Amino acid sequence: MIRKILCGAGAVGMSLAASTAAFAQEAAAAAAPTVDKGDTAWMMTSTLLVLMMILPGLALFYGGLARTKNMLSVMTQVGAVACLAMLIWVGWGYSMSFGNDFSGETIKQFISNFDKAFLKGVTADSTAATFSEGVAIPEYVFVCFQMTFAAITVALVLGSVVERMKFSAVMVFGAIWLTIVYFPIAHMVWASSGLFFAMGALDFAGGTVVHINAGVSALVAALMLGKRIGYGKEIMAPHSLTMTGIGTGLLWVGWFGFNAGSALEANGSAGLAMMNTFVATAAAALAWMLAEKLAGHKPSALGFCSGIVAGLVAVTPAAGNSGPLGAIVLGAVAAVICYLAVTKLKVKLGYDDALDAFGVHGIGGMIGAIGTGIVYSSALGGPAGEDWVMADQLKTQFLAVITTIAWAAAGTAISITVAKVLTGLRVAPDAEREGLDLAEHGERAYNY
Amino acid sequence: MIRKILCGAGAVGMSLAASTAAFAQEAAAAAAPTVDKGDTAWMMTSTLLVLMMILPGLALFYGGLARTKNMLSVMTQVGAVACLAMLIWVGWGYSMSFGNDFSGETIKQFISNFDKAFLKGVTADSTAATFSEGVAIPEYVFVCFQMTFAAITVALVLGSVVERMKFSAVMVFGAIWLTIVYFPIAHMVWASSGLFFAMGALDFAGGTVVHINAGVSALVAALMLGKRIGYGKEIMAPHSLTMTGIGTGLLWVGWFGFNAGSALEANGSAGLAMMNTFVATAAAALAWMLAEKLAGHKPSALGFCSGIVAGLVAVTPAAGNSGPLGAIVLGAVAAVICYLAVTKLKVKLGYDDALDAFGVHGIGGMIGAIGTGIVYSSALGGPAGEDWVMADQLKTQFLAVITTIAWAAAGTAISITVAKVLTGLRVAPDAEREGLDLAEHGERAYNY
Amino acid sequence: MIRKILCGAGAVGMSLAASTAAFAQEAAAAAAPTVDKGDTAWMMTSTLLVLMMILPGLALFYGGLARTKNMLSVMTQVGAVACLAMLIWVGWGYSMSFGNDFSGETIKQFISNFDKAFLKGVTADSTAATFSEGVAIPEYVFVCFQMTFAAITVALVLGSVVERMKFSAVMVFGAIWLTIVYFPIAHMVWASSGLFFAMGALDFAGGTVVHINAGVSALVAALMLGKRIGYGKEIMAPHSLTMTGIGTGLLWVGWFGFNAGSALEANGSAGLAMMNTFVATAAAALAWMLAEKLAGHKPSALGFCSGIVAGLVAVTPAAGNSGPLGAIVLGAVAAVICYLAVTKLKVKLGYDDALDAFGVHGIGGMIGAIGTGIVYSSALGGPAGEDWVMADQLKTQFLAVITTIAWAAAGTAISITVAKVLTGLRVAPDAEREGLDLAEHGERAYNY
Amino acid sequence: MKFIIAIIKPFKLDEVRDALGALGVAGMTVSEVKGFGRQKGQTEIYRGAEYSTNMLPKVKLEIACSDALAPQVVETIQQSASTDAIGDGKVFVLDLASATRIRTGETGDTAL
Amino acid sequence: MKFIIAIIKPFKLDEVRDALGALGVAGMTVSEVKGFGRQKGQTEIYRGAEYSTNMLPKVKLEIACSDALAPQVVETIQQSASTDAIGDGKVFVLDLASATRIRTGETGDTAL
Amino acid sequence: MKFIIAIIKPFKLDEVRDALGALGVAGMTVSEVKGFGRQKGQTEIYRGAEYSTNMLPKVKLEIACSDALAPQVVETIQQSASTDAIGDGKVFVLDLASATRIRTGETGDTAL
Ligand SMILES: Nc1ncnc2c1ncn2[C@@H]1O[C@H](COP(=O)(O)OP(=O)(O)O)[C@@H](O)[C@H]1O
Ligand SMILES: Nc1ncnc2c1ncn2[C@@H]1O[C@H](COP(=O)(O)OP(=O)(O)O)[C@@H](O)[C@H]1O
Ligand SMILES: Nc1ncnc2c1ncn2[C@@H]1O[C@H](COP(=O)(O)OP(=O)(O)O)[C@@H](O)[C@H]1O
Repeated sequence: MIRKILCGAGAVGMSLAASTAAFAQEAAAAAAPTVDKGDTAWMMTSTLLVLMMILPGLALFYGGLARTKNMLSVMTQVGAVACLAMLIWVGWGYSMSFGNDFSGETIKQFISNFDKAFLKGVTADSTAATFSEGVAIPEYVFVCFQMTFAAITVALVLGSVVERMKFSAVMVFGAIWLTIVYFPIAHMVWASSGLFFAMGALDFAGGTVVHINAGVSALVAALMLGKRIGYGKEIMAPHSLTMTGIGTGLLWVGWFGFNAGSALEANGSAGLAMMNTFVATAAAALAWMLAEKLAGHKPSALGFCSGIVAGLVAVTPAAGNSGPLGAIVLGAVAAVICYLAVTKLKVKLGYDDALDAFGVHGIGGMIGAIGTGIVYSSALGGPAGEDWVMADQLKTQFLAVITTIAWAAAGTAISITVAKVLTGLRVAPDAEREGLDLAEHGERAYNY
Repeated sequence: MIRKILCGAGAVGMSLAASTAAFAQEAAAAAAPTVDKGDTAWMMTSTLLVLMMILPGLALFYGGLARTKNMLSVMTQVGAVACLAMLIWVGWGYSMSFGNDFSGETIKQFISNFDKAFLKGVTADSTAATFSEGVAIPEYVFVCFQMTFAAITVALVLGSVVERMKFSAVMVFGAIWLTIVYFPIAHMVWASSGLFFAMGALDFAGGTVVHINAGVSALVAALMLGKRIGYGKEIMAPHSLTMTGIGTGLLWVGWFGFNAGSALEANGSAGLAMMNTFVATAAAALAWMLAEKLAGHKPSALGFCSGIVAGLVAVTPAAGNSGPLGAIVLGAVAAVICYLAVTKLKVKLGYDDALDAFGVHGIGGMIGAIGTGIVYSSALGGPAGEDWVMADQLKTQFLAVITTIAWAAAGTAISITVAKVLTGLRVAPDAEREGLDLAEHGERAYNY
Repeated sequence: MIRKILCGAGAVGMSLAASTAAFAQEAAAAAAPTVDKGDTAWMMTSTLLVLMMILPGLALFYGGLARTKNMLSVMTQVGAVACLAMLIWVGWGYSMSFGNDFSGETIKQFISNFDKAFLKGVTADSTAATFSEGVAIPEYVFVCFQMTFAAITVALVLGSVVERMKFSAVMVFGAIWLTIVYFPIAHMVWASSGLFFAMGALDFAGGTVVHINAGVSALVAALMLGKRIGYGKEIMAPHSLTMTGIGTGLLWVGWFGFNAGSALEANGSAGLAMMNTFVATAAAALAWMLAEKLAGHKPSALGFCSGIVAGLVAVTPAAGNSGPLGAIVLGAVAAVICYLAVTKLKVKLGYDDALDAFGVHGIGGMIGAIGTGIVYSSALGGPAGEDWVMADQLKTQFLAVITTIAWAAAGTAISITVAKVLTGLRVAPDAEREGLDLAEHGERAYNY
Repeated sequence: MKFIIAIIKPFKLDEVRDALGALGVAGMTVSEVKGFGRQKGQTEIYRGAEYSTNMLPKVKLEIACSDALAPQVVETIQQSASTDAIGDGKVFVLDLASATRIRTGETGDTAL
Repeated sequence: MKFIIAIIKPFKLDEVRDALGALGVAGMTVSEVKGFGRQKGQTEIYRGAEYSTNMLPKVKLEIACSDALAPQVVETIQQSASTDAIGDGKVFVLDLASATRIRTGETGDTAL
Repeated sequence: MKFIIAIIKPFKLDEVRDALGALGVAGMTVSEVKGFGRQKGQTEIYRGAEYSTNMLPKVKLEIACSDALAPQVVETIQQSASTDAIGDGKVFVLDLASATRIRTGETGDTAL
């Protein structure tokens, strides 16, 4: 279930029509793929589900984990960077990710060209192909759907750097990071000319593009930014797990836009992705709580929430690439490993990933990407064919993961450095102590 | 608008094909029902709406009504038992409720067999029938849709026992209760071989299965568990009606997945169910506030919220079985009676149904089930045919209600007893006083 | 993309069939327009999105901006007036707005007749036309969709009068205002016999009907009600910007029901409206924060939220009438002007528009309505044809705006006056000081 | 020195603070409290459960001042906080043995 | 007059207030505080970060009363607030130099 | 005995508590308050409405201790809470007439 390159069918039709009559006929056929309104309805719904994941979803999930004095800062950073991503997406992001191929053989594996910058040529009538021959959706809908992916990914990165990074630095970082990290990786994974696509890497809904990418970038950013003042000494308990709980619920609901939406059609494949997104997540939530219990602690509400997210992350690349039982196992395994990452690894390595963007999205994403290469097997109920070889697939998955990690790390280092030069990156210690709400935004979240 | 038995058309086709050629042809036709993407889109949307009712909807609605010290406990119990229900649904629930018939004439009225345990035979291509001849939806979508019903129903039961029941007891109770109470009743109501279905009981979206069932079980559980320490003496005011308000809004929005989704298609019947779900609820909200006013009190925000839920509960069995004016009356009547149940009956009988799961879901569900037998009448704008006899229908409705009550009460008594033996059921008094958040989960909901 | 008059196709067929045989055949064809389930699915989803804008969306957005002691009052007023609107809509609102024409030439420009009162003649099989020849949706779905518009508009008005207006006054005001202000203006804009419709005014999703209307009414109501006690002296900071933030997110998500739903189909036009609703909003959010920065202040979280809403308001009439770049500019301009209205104009004129219903919806709506006459131009990427003349369009837009302002102002003056006579309008000073939660509803929002 | 504790109605806080500021009181410490006294509270009802706690939201001021200033402080609070309605609150005066400014270590009247 | 400060367990508040009411104590001021003492708190863990602050929620009562009533008030609190478990709290008595009722300006015992 | 009231900056709480613990102070009661003094607060702006309340979040400590320990307690607080910046707060000392442990009924120094 690998995504094909998608393009405005109108434009394609036209350019082809110019060559030969025979071709022209074929092109005419190709130029008029069926647009099913059921697909369109589902893809618009999915797009909104992903928006709801960002606002209010992620803003609450992250905001609730922060301290009271930084609540608004977290919500505003998440929201504003998402807005910025939307504008940039329209500006050059869509073109760089899903535009037309560069003529250079190498470069076209990494980005597409700028012909579609500012959505040039996209109209209410142009369409984007789906995975089924001759079935398309309105291109605007596809642009919107993919736009929300870009927006949430950059917002996810912020999880590790909140409570100390300047608002202006966030905006500068976001603009650069999207351009040099997100758009290329989205192209590599989802465009037919893209590097990973050509390799045959499996990634149903963006485990690599979104989660490994965001998680690794978050880790690098956190390391470059340094720890929060008082980290490890003061109490930094979540100021409202109620908000985190609401956020968790909205993330789960919204994630179906992500996963079942990535089928691009309202069909049985979307149904399978939905099924898996339910059970992997349910298994992960309970598995995390069980892990806490086995570690001698109480099964916690935050553990429940963390498990939900870990399961969602892990099942993202596998959503349409697994059977339900495979998904359950994948979710449970991811939850346990993320639990260890967050409670043991982080403590040992001593970095301050404030809201565990790396521990959950990074680690969970890797488990998911590798795991997809396993649960894809028909022996485990996955949709792989007879002649599929797990070892080969795993090699491919592994390669895609490694490349993503390297690319994200390098790109983040650059983006953070530029943000530091331009803005100073981190707020003054007094501002950090007082809280970014007052210091950066001049407001308090609560005036009870 | 009674639901037919639903099954993977592929499987049906195959078994039939074995008998005769003539049959085989028919079967081939039957084996390829149309799957409309519009239906699929709507059913996936409906499924997510029901998920949103659970998390964050019900978790907030219930959580807001609890005291601060139990907020996380309520949210986690709701969430975790829903996750458990999802896994069990995939394991044996779907098969027991909507699987193939047992060969025994009696038993097949109560449950179906275990052929589909662990979703055996369900694929991205198998389908489930709808109410329209030859129209189907992907089976995975149907499995998911029904799964959310099971998940929310068991979560609803918890409303009466929060603030004192152990987390482990909740999980044990949930697993047993689903198996011996929910799956059989779902089968009885919705499978064509089911007891109530055969009787011709009307239940559009699960008034019996979900609300009477959950409400009665909640009452029995509350009685077996005993009152909260300090009940009737200490102030137990809702800790955040704001959260309850958010929950109410999400429940209303999500309930359309329940009610309009139960049409199984995106058609005029769904439109009617939507219409009724709007107006019955609006009428109920205002009626509850009016009842407060008439009783000499102030019309309250919690009254508004309670009215919303009472109206939604009452209109559930009637959603596609009534005209809008009938629905308005039904909603208003249910609100007033639930108001009396919650403010007078509960006080008189002295049980501690903490969040009024019985008073609203149980009582409201009964009004709805009986009322559906009235508003169905074409004289009142309902869709009944000419030769429909109200008295007969009412007898059927009544029988279904009584049977459900008895079954739910007995099953709950068993489930709670087992949970007591295995876990002790109730937290220690000190833990109850300190709050289940700290005592059971080691966290606080708020650290302002 | 102007909305045509919509009516039960069955009824149309019948009346036409009476005239001639030739006509009868045509009518028969017209009487059976295609109902696409994809459209139905999308329109049901859109309807729910608008409901979610009201509850919990607007209730939280407004409630968070109020003081703690009035939180429940705000939520309850918003919710209860919306419920009232739903019942009135079914009673006479739908008929007055979208019923059959009066025979009088003048009156039919302002309202339609009462034939469809209490939804007479509407069935699960009747349909409502869309913009595409021969394409229809179930009439119940159209009734529901439009119902949510009426419900949110009257709730929006309350933004200026909260924290001091009696609950009973709100209900009386709501009933009258809907009848004499909202239904006529909805008819004028959206019915083919309506005044503005005939003029050719552009209003894709209700900028005039909803936002100018609500904003101007809010201003008049605030002036008639007078300022809150302590206004300008005491601290009246928002009690929970977190709630306002959640509300903002839900408003944005829900607004796509408004805007993309107003295409009435799941097609490319809906996709365009979606695109514009994303980017205009994103641009507005950042523009408002930038305006704060340029004015020498800190870019604020409330500024972000206000920008979101201002952008949504402005893009409402333009959603399907603009290209994405035009929408970006429109959103940004609206945000800056609303910023000035809220921070400078309000202070200068000295009225107490508590939650800035006029400053954001009124002003933003006007910018949007006029701006739509500009961005419609194909030169700016809009969908206007060759022979379209901007000056003419602007004149039309201007006229529609002026008429709406006058009508809304006069109707509000009448409605508030009646409410004053019947209920006293404003709570007693002591009640205002204590907070309307306790005084009017007998509850507290929070009992931590 | 004296340590003055005043319980007042919340909406009177700004007025009292302004009046004390005019008197030259440089600092004070404010907290939210619940008061229990003659004033009756609103009855709250939640689904039939009635609570009339008589616990009303009040604001507590704590002001350290010199002996000389104390009588004026008390009087100023009494006048500016009064609404002539039940529940206006109380002013309590305690003796203050010593006062220290943390920043400088100064003690006595100059620390205030 | 005396100014009595009592720190008690939150769930004992109603009992103590009733007992004091029976004694004729007409008013008091209540606030939520955190107590630090011998009683150990629950450990809270959030994703591996452990906090055992030993800061426990308590309720503080402030009661002004006549010298005569003071001993009984102290005893009543001590008895009604006791659970015989660690962390039950303390009662402190300070001398009160003066008391004024804001509404009327009355001072002394009649102001209480 | 003495009753010591200290107003400090919130982020200094842990440090002060540790220092007092080292001194042998077994218990204290902590509350969140708002302080009004020389230190200026951030201006808050909400849609053009500007508030600069000068009310800053502070933490109040209440510590009962023996007369002997009191000077050390004051000094320890003064030193550990100081940041040398305006707004560091105050330490007030009042005489404490009596102290009772609720659990046991013990009074005097042993009750602390
Ligand atoms: N004896 C007391 N000790 C401490 N605080 C008191 C006492 N009596 C009253 N208060 C405080 O003063 C407030 C006002 O008292 P109340 O009796 O209601 O009215 P009034 O001050 O007009 O007599 C109470 O809410 C309480 O906070
Ligand atoms: N020296 C003190 N000064 C002020 N408050 C104290 C002091 N010691 C204890 N407290 C308060 O009394 C509460 C109970 O004290 P603790 O030592 O836990 O138990 P017990 O009162 O049974 O000895 C503490 O939580 C704190 O609020
Ligand atoms: N006279 C006073 N009475 C009671 N509390 C005071 C008084 N003066 C100051 N405070 C408290 O001490 C805090 C710090 O005082 P401030 O004047 O800002 O700085 P500093 O302590 O450095 O002189 C204030 O916020 C307030 O809580």
